[in-house]
Amino acid sequence: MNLAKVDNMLSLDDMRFSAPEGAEVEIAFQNVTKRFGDLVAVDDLSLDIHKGALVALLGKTGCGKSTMFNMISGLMAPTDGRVEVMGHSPFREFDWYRGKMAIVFQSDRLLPWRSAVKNVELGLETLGLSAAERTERALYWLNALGLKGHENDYPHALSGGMRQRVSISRAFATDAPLLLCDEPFSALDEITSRRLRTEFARLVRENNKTAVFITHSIDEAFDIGDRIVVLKRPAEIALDLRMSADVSDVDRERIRDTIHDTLDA
Amino acid sequence: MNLAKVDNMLSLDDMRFSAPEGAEVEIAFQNVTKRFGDLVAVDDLSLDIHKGALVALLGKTGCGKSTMFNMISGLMAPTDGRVEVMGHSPFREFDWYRGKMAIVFQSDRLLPWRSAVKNVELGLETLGLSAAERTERALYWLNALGLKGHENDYPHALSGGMRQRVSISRAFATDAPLLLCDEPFSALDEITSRRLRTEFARLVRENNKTAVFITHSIDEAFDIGDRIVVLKRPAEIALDLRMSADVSDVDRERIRDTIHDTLDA
Amino acid sequence: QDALTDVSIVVFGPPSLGAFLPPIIESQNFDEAHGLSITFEQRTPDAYAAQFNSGEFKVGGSAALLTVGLAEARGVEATYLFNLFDYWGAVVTTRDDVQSLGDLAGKDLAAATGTTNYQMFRWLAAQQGVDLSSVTAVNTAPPGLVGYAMADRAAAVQLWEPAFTSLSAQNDAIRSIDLNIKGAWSEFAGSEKIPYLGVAAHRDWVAENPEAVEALYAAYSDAAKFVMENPEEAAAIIAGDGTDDVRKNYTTLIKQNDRLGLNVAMAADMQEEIRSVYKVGVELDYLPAMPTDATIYGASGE
Amino acid sequence: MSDIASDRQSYADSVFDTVRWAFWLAAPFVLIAAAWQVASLFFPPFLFPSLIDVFARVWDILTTWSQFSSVLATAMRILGGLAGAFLLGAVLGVAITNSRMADRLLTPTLTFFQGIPALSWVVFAIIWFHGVEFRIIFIMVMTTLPAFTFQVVGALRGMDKDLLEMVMSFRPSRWKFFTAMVLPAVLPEVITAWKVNLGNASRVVVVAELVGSSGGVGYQLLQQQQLFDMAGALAWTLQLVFFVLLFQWILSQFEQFAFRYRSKSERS
Amino acid sequence: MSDIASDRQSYADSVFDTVRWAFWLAAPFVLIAAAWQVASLFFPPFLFPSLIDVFARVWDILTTWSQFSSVLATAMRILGGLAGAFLLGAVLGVAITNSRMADRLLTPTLTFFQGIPALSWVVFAIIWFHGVEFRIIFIMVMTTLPAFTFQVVGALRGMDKDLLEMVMSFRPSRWKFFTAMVLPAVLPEVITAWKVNLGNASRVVVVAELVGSSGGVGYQLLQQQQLFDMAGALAWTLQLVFFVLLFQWILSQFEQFAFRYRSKSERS
Ligand SMILES: Nc1ncnc2c1ncn2[C@@H]1O[C@H](COP(=O)(O)OP(=O)(O)OP(=O)(O)O)[C@@H](O)[C@H]1O
Ligand SMILES: Nc1ncnc2c1ncn2[C@@H]1O[C@H](COP(=O)(O)OP(=O)(O)OP(=O)(O)O)[C@@H](O)[C@H]1O
Ligand SMILES: [Mg+2]
Ligand SMILES: [Mg+2]
Repeated sequence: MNLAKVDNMLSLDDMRFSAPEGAEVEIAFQNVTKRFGDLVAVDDLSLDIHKGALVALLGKTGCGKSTMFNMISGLMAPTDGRVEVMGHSPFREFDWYRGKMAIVFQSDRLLPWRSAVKNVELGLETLGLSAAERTERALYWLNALGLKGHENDYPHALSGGMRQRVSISRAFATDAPLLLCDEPFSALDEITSRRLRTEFARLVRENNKTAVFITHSIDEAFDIGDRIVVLKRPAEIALDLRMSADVSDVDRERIRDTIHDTLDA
Repeated sequence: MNLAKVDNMLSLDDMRFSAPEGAEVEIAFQNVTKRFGDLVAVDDLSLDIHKGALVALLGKTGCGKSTMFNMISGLMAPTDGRVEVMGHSPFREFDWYRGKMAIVFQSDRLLPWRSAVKNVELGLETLGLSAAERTERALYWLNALGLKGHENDYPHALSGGMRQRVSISRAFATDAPLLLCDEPFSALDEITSRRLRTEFARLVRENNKTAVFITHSIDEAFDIGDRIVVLKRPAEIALDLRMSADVSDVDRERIRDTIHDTLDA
Repeated sequence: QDALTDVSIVVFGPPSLGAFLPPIIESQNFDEAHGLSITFEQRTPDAYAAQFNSGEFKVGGSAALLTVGLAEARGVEATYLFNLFDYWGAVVTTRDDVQSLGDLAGKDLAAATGTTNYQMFRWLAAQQGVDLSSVTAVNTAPPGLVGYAMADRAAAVQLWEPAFTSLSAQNDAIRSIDLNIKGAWSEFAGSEKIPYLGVAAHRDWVAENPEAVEALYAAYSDAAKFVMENPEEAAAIIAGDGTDDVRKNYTTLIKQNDRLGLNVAMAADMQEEIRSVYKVGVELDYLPAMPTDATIYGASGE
Repeated sequence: MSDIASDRQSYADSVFDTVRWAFWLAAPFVLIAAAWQVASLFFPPFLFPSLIDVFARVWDILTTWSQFSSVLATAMRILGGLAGAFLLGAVLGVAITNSRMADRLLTPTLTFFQGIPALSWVVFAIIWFHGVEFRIIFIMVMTTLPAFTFQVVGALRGMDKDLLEMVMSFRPSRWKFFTAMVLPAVLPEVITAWKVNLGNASRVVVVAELVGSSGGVGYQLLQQQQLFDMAGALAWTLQLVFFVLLFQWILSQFEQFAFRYRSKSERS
Repeated sequence: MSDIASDRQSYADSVFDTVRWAFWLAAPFVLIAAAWQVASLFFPPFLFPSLIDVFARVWDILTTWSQFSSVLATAMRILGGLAGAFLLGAVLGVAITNSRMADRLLTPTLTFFQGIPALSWVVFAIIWFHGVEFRIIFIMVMTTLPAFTFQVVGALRGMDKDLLEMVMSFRPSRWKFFTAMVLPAVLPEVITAWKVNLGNASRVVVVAELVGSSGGVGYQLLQQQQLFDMAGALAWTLQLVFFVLLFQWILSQFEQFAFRYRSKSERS
């Protein structure tokens, strides 16, 4: 087991994540299993995510990350076990979460019949804002994501990266306390992606939001995550590490190798 | 101009791409402009790509990379100038290219009504292969891309990365001499992505194919490209570098910084 | 033996009166007896009109006299060969406050207002001094008429045979209002006979087949005689696949010839009556002009 | 100089554009009329009356209020019936897609209704209801309801599940969900449904008016046919045709506006 | 022991399932029949004949070959007309979406046709053609053609352009493009079109059969109605209903098979 190997390394052991004192649990997986027919996508997973955390979720393709998101967001029910978010059941108390969570989906999922700005306004329309306020906020976010001049374009006229940024704007504009982002920066060039991920981290920390983001880039996870959860297939926790600015470069390299080995297993 | 800055650096100047002796031109852009209404997506672009080359296309999001692919593949006509592929016009002589090029699109574009294996067979169906041969080749590629066990799944039951791999299989299975790949490995974890990109490079080189791939990862471009074209917005060439295994690590770092600066401009 | 002359005749489908004699002729072979081989083609009124007027069928066995006159005005050169049935129509009601036509003023009357039967009724009403403009005529296709009467959805319903017989057989409450048909007609035309429905043919066909007209007439006369002499048997033949009720109704109807009005006679023998009917048509503005004598087969002229 | 020339040029262009537009607008109808005239050479005039006669009758209808009101009455019946059937069909369609029980009860029932000919509905309407207009609307609704419902069900079942879940994730109210997601997603098929049902309704109204109206195109049409007045029958038929053309034109204008978001492929 | 018990259990389960299935299958029809019986309490028997009478007549029709052949003839006419209209409509629909000129000529022409009532087509069919069956098919095709065409056009215009270009990029032959892309993409709307047009066709056939067939459900129905034989009229109406139910059932089975690829959202 990789975990055993990790245990033998001193610095890694130190870095193993443990819940901070008195931290409030925002998302709780309790022995969650999700099956699609015969296929087990998530297997007896238990995981707590605390309020104010910025958690990076790493894992091999097809290991069940998006499925976890679907359960957190209440779009899917677990086959077994319990998922609790903010002390409620996302699937059963679906409407309770209005305005409380926002999701950046893996594919952009823009409504083809709405222009960029109208797509961003979608989330705001459920929050009872005035039309003027909605447009203002939508334009602010589009602008912040570098889409000035494309506000009134329909999705089919936008490039892949532009579409992804519209979908990020759509989620961020709602100002929800819980953010779920499924590879939000994957279709962006390195410059844009780095800029946005830094802003994302700042946004989350300054507003004391909770955020979980799925990524395939270990760098990205290091850059902004304060906790890194690495999943095996089917979704089960392989590594669960705390990250902070004081981790030395050498340690980072070692961790990187460990993550690599874990994923490669 | 960044290009001027590059000129001042000796090793970079050496690395500027120049056409190999007697190389056959596979793709030629001659003063190509593409407008969408008022928006100029590609601006007076001239670029030759030689037979057997493995070219990485880098550029900021929305700079016109996918638009270039659309013109190479004959799905769009240039507004001005000429695009020639293998000496023919892809837009006007559309059918001439049957079996001669294969495309991995930026989004997976799987047919929802076909299972994974049937999606891969799509390209083969235009080539007049027998049903048995088609299935065999499709299964071979799905297997090579790690999708064993999911051959008969419909796209909606596949994860994002699995869908992307099906779409890669679909293109590769046709064994076309020209490959166009628009961020083919973006939705894959690092391990899988690295493994596939190496195999991709081997496939192209061993079979003397020509390949152009768009990527947002400078590492990926370094790893497998033997030529790196960096684009400004609107698509115009900012850097055009030859790459090879003999480039030292120090040089690589310097190039990386240059590319960064160019993109950041 | 002489070869039989082929004639194809378009007729209304059952249960209309035009469908009465054809099955008798077929089953009793009255056509072959007179050197003819007749094929009857059944059509609904719309299809009948289109197919006869367009000349697809040269002979029509459900020709309302007024429509032959009207067709001439539209450019169809046809002629009324002989009569089969005299006019009969009825206004029925179940309401106590409707005892005469005059009581209908301010009420509604369901009718198939496009038919010649309704046109004749309009004239009869006028003879009684009833002003139909004070009556709301609700136009309804024939199948709807019985529905109106059965479900009591109109103050009165104007209809004719054989719908009347089957209606009265199913609903006891139905009463018929006196129209004084015979009286009014005698006064106007000096005869009790109101030629109404018969056999018509295109004139070019008649000119080529004069002897076939005689044979046709003979066949129809035989059929009429057979019907009057064997009501039960005839009813069974006419009803075909129909239920027992239908057969019973037909028997009743045949035995009551004042309602059925079976009266086979050559057009030439009732010229005056025919012209009287035409006159009524013109009076009612149904006919744009008085039809010529060419529409009356064998007319001698006045 | 050159400015004036280009002005002239653009003026000539716009005149030319207008002429071309008018040409294409008129072309199909000119073709139909021409076909009619050719046919009239081979058939007697009482079958193919001259178009001049027909248009004289059309003019007559359009300018005589008592006749034109028949046209309006029929148009209102068609629209009323369609609107009723559409609203009811939308509700039933939503019920069928959302509830398995509704599906199992309503779908066979509607299919049952679908098989009943208009003439049978006419008889039922006479027996069951009073009031001419109500009967007509009833017949119109019963005959177009299954079509609308099935179209709505088809459209709802074909909605993109990914987009649907995305919208759901914002926890919209039912109304918001409907206007933001369902309506735009099913709109293309709903417009097609209107286009298709418009034709059927204009066909059924002719039969429905037989239940006893003393006005309306169907009534007039039957009357003219029974009088063998081909020119009149055609003139009344054309009234229905005009109405359908007008309404389809409105629908297609709406379509152009509503579907402007659709991308066009440069190929084909 | 426990094995046997569980066997029994599963046997009981499957019996229970079958019963439930049958219950749901029968439920809507039982409801309609019940509604009829309730109505018959309020209306005289000649308006609402007892269902026993009606079923006796139905039995009679189904077991008498001369009558049952009428049913078959009508069914064949409906299917023939639909198939003809569908094939022609598909061709016209493709032409309209691919050629601007076809669009401008055909769309108004079809709309024109849409406004012409079935009764007028009957007259035209009689004037223009000989041959009873050909006329009937002509009327059926003319009345359902615009609907099919508009549905096909709507479906073609709604095709996903990204998928379309992806398939195009492989340079398929026209036939391959059609079977791999166009057909599956438009299939949902085409099936809806069949469902909708089935009802309309079964309605039009009743009118079309008046051009002069002496068999067929329409002919029989009219006859029963004119005799005011309510039980008979209902029994013949039910023949059409049975046919429509049967064909819709086949369509829905096909639908289940063809659309098995569709994902279901766990929400709603
Ligand atoms: N709706 C579904 N029906 C059936 N199987 C599904 C469904 N959704 C996901 N799966 C399966 O569950 C597994 C996990 O899928 P999931 O989308 O959660 O992966 P992922 O970790 O997000 O992968 P990626 O990084 O490639 O997006 C996969 O094997 C996939 O085939
Ligand atoms: N069909 C279209 N209609 C109008 N504008 C378009 C269309 N396609 C692309 N564009 C515009 O052209 C520009 C270039 O788009 P393109 O998709 O080529 O970018 P890209 O380089 O592929 O970007 P990315 O890395 O984000 O995918 C963008 O500004 C986009 O808005
Ligand atoms: Mg995923
Ligand atoms: Mg792109």
